[in-house]
Amino acid sequence: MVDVSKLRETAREIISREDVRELIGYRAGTYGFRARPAFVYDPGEVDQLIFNPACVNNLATYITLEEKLPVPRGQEPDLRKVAVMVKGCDSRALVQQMAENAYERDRILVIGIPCTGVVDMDKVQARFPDVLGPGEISLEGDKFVLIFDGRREEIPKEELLADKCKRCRFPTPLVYDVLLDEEVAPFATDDYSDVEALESRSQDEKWAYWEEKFSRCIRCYSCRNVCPMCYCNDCILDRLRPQWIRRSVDISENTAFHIARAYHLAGRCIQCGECQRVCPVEIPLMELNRKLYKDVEELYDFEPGVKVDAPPLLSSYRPDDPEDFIL
Amino acid sequence: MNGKPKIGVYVCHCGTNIAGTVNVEEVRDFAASLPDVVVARNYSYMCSDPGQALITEDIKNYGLNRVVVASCSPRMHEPTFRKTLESGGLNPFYLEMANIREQCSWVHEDPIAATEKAKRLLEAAVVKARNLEALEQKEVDVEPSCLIIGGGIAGIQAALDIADAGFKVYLVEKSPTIGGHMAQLDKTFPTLDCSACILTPKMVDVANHPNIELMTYSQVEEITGYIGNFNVKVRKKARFVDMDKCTGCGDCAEACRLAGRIPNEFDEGIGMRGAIYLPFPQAVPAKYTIDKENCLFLAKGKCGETPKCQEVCQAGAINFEQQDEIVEFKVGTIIVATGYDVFDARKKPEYGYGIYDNVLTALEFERLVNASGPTGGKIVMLERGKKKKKKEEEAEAPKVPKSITFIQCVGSRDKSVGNEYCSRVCCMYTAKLAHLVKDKIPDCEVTIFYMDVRAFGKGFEEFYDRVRREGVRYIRGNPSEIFRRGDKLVVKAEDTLTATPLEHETDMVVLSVGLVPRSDNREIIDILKLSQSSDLFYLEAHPKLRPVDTASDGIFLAGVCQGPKDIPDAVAQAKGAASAAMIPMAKGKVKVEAQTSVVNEETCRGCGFCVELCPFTAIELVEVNRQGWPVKVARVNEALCKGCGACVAACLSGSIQQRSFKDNQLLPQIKVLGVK
Amino acid sequence: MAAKKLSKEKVGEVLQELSKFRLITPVKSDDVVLFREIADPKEAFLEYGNSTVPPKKVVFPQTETLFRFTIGNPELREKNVEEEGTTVIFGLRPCDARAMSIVDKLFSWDYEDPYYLKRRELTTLVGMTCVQPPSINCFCTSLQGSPFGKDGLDVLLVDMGDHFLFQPLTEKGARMEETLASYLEDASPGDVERASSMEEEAKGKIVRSIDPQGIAEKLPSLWEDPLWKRVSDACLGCGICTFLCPTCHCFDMQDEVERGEGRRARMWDSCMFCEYTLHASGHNPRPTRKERTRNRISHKYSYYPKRFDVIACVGCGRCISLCPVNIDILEILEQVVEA
Amino acid sequence: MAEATQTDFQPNIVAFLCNWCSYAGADLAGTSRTQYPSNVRVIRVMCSGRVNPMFVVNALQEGADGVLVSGCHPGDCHYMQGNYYARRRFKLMRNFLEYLGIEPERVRMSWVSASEGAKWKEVIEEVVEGVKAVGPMNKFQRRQLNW
Repeated sequence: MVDVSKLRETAREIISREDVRELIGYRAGTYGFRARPAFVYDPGEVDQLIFNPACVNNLATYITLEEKLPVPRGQEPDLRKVAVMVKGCDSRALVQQMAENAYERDRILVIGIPCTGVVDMDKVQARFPDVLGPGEISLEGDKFVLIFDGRREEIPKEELLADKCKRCRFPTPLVYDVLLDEEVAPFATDDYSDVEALESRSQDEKWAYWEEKFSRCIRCYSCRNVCPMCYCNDCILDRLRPQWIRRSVDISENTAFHIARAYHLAGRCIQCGECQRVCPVEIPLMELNRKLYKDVEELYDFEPGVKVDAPPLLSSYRPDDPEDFIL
Repeated sequence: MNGKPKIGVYVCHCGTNIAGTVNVEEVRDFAASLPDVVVARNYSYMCSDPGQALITEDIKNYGLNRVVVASCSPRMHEPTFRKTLESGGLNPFYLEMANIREQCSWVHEDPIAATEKAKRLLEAAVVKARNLEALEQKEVDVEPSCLIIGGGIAGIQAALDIADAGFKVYLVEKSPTIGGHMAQLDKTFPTLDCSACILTPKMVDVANHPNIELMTYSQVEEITGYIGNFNVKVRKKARFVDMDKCTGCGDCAEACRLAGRIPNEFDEGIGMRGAIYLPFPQAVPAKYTIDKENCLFLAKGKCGETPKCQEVCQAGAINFEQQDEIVEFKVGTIIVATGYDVFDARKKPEYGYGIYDNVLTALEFERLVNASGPTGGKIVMLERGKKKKKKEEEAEAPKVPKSITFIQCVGSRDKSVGNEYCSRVCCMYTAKLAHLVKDKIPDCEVTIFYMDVRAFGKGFEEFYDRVRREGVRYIRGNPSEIFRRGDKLVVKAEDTLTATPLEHETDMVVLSVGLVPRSDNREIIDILKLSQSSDLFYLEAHPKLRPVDTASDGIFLAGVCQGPKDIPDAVAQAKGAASAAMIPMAKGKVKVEAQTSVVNEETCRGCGFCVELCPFTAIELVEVNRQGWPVKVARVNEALCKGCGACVAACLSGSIQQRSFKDNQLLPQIKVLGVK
Repeated sequence: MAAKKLSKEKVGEVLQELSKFRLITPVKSDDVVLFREIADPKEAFLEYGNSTVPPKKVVFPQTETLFRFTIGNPELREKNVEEEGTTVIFGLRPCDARAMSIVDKLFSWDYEDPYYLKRRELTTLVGMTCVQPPSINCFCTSLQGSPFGKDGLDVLLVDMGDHFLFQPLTEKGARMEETLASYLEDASPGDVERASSMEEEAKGKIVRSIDPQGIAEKLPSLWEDPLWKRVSDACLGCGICTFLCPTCHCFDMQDEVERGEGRRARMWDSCMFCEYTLHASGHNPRPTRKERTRNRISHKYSYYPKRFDVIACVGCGRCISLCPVNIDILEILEQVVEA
Repeated sequence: MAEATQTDFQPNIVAFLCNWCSYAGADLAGTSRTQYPSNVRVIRVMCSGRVNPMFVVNALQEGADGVLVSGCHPGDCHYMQGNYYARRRFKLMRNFLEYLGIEPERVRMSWVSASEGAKWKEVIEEVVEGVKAVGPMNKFQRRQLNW
């Protein structure tokens, strides 16, 4: 359990540093049990910071989402560090971003949070739809404890835990400057049974499954925008010349969109699950990402987001890569 | 720029080659109906002078700015029609071809299907042509100098040829002397001329040539640049002997406290040397070198009161303070002639090499029969590892073997050790060594175990026949094991011609080890980004037609580093590589690929995926100022880019594009060909 | 027009009857509720809170062909909306119907959009009351709406438990009553009265609110206020809040050409996208998420009411509930009020 | 698939061929007057490494029933490595499309050298047969939607 006063004290020290521009952490949300990203620019703002199992967002996204406005003539760009709080899963995004030269290590200051799991907020919402809040969630042993409106509820961890946490192999951040708590030993494994179950269906069943999902897509691009690995200045999905994917929203373009999105993450997706979390029409995007993740691991013994100096998957090869499919 | 596309389409009949199957009039009419096509014609032979004149006339009369020719394969006539455009005053890269002969009329009999396909291929060419861009065929100056890596016979020959032609040569050799493996050999097959006698004059020529700068005991550290303009960094290792002062008298070597106690690499460890040494008497340069790993003074800091060598050197050439020196220079071309290693016989433990004193590799045996070798050319039984007895004492004459057995194909044609290939020289050097044994010890019984005898070269079969007639016994069979019985070695094998298992007793076994890529092959691969073939030797650009080129322009291969070969083949290849390297140097300029990649620095995110993957190191990350922010972006060195386009497919943001194969040129083709 | 009674058991038959039109109802796709044209009454899913995707796409499709053309031929073949035929949206919520009436003002303003208006003309809206507010973030009552609201609807079905009170509200509603006459009974006398007390009860269950008074006038004065940066710091720039908003109506045009044959289509656009208002020169007057967020709020709460006398927000709460980073329009408005 | 499609269906296959090996191999098939089905339409690129895996998706969207990418045999790439990169990219894309329900018969890759005109014919025949067996692409090709 992260000690909030220690968190705030650490944050205060960090944001007081002259070489730090801003600190990105979590604060309470506006309703229910939600937490949301917090942007701290001033030591006076640190008391809003929290960490609890409602802190689902992967804040690594904000490092690459930074908006770089033209620097006025005669001025210097603000290149001070950005401090960011990351859970184990989130930290892999930082590793992968740095593996791709997105920025130098000294541009960021990483506050690592060893994590024992976060909730699936949809499950919480479904369980307590009428709670205006603010409600608090904490994890005590194998139960989530929810406190709201003067009430206290205990729910078995399994029932509210986010799916990604059920197969988390990296609870402790892989990169950090400060670690807010004791390291957490990995408590889960990943057998890809979800992917395998889908793989084993017939072609027509698989397509029927995905057609229904893709037909719901409204192309809000939240899956792309929330992704810490999607940070091209000019995404090909937006480009008009040449136009890879049309803006039209129909099953053809939606399918191509989802193929492109997932494929562009092959060997890059670090399974933070944010895309699936934010999708308003509940497209199981992680089932797409995880298929590629599984293949990449099985075929090329490659795991993204664990080593900063790993060569990019698709910019490397082994002469004996599998080629059973080649005529 | 070029404004709205005005496309001319030319449908070739190729006599009846195309028109016999494809309805060319129909194709022409279809072409005329396509957007932006201002003129469409058909003609019997577009590649003929009148055919080409149609195009140049139309360029003038219609103001064409794109040309599509539907005819044979672009691999056939693209250069022809590019020239046509040029002579019509149009940039040659405004040409697009539709292959309606090799990939249409010749492979489909049905006129309707063939005509339909021809129309579609033509339409795809038209939509691509619409987005074609003018390209510039750039030329770069070529530095009139050549770097040769490796001073064996291949490197020596290439250096002499190029230097004789008047170009500067930098010859870099890793060891203290040039000469390579050839200097270790006694006689050469099948002519039996003395290896040293034919090699050493060339070595001396190298040393004395005004156009050759010889750098021995030196290593290439870094090469950047591209054909015509390579920047080379060489490390000259400290030899702790002042090259200018050393007279090569050899007093130091005799005086060295370790004289005769360190295995001499040149003698394959059979002979001994001191810590200061000349590998062999005819070494070039004839300058001594201190081996710092073994030298007591350098390794341990103390060598008696004062180092002996320093004491005896009258020239004052010994300098323990000497440092490695980094030399940098520019060259226009590079020849890689790094040679080979012999197969490590320890990888075939069943033959007992390294266990039994008298199981030798052929190269060791070569030193044994060599008149300038450690035994003065006497073939004697070896007692390895025994402490050297005080000279003369117990002067029991070494035993002469009464029987010697050779085993061929050790480490060659052997999947179990990963070498599937034939080393090409072993059959003949084995025959040669067998002959030398018979020459020196006429009553010695010589047996050769072989799989096949490959005597394919000039004079080889004749020589093989001669050796057999000299009483050398050839047994077909691959021995399975060698073990000791008493003071004999026993070779266990099966004579596969008679299907008889046999145990063959012998005094000495010589393993005819194959040639393998150098263990340090990777160093040069990393520096020059060379490729390897599946046998791990360096890969030539084309196995038949570009055997001395590499995929990188201006870098050539000579000798065994490209694959096993004998001396005449290595020399021939060296001469080939030398003349190939001289072409750009003589011309002084070289054209570089025009269909190169180009980066949109506005959208590039600097991830470096392209940098990582480029086989030609043509892309680098550079820092640029983007609206006041320092950002990294990829940049292509057009002189290095070969135009494969692999970077384009790796770029997630589509920021790197290959000229003439840009996404906006290929996607319209897909659209046309994809639609039913 | 008098209210009628529609027994819940007859809803299936009603839908069957209505399927002679283009019938659109809430459906369940996995666990997501959205509006789709249905072929079988069984597909309708009426036991829902509110849909994730509002029914605005029925009258304002996300992608809509305007006309077709052939390259090199000046003749344009316009889309004939009439061909889509009479449409019934059955079972939408009052807030989403009210949203359509708000958007109508824009599409019938200085330029009368023939596609939208024709489709509206062809469409009859049969709404259902919210007995229970579908979401904790509902705040329709702050914006002249109600869980029993009638704005924009042709028929309101008041959920009375075992039956609906069928209230025709417009001429189209009256025609609907005729169409369905055989399934309707006379309403019991107490129903209407009971309905209005139920409405008060339902209103009382809505917990979130905002007083919009004065916001339209105040917003322009806060143009440079630091609050915009603060409230948009976490924004990802995605299109959830706008695409799922029942009143957002921005669109973009695209030409799609396939081997010489093409169409011009319009498609939803979002002011939260970075290429929205991006000029061809590369200049963008709303270069960051700060300006875009300011625009979204200002458009809804200032520009629109100034022009059309109505706030372009119905308080459905979708943008709050579905925002991945919990950007909350009510919180922003409170900050506007406090600023 | 319905029996009718198997007999009447003439698939449309878009092929990407590298200039140095496969395109030359296809040319050789022509020079040798080798007859093969006319269903394949070729786009020439310099190297199979140039082929963006999204080209496959694009071609299927446009209406192709199958896509073929063909390059040099491993170790023979004119640019040394391009075919190795292509091999990884297409393996992943092919598996991924299969996961979505796109039959792997529609996404093919081959090594055809400049001397393998005969192999080119075999490859085409196999690809065409494979696509015929799974029938026309009727999943996410561009249709006239919202018309």
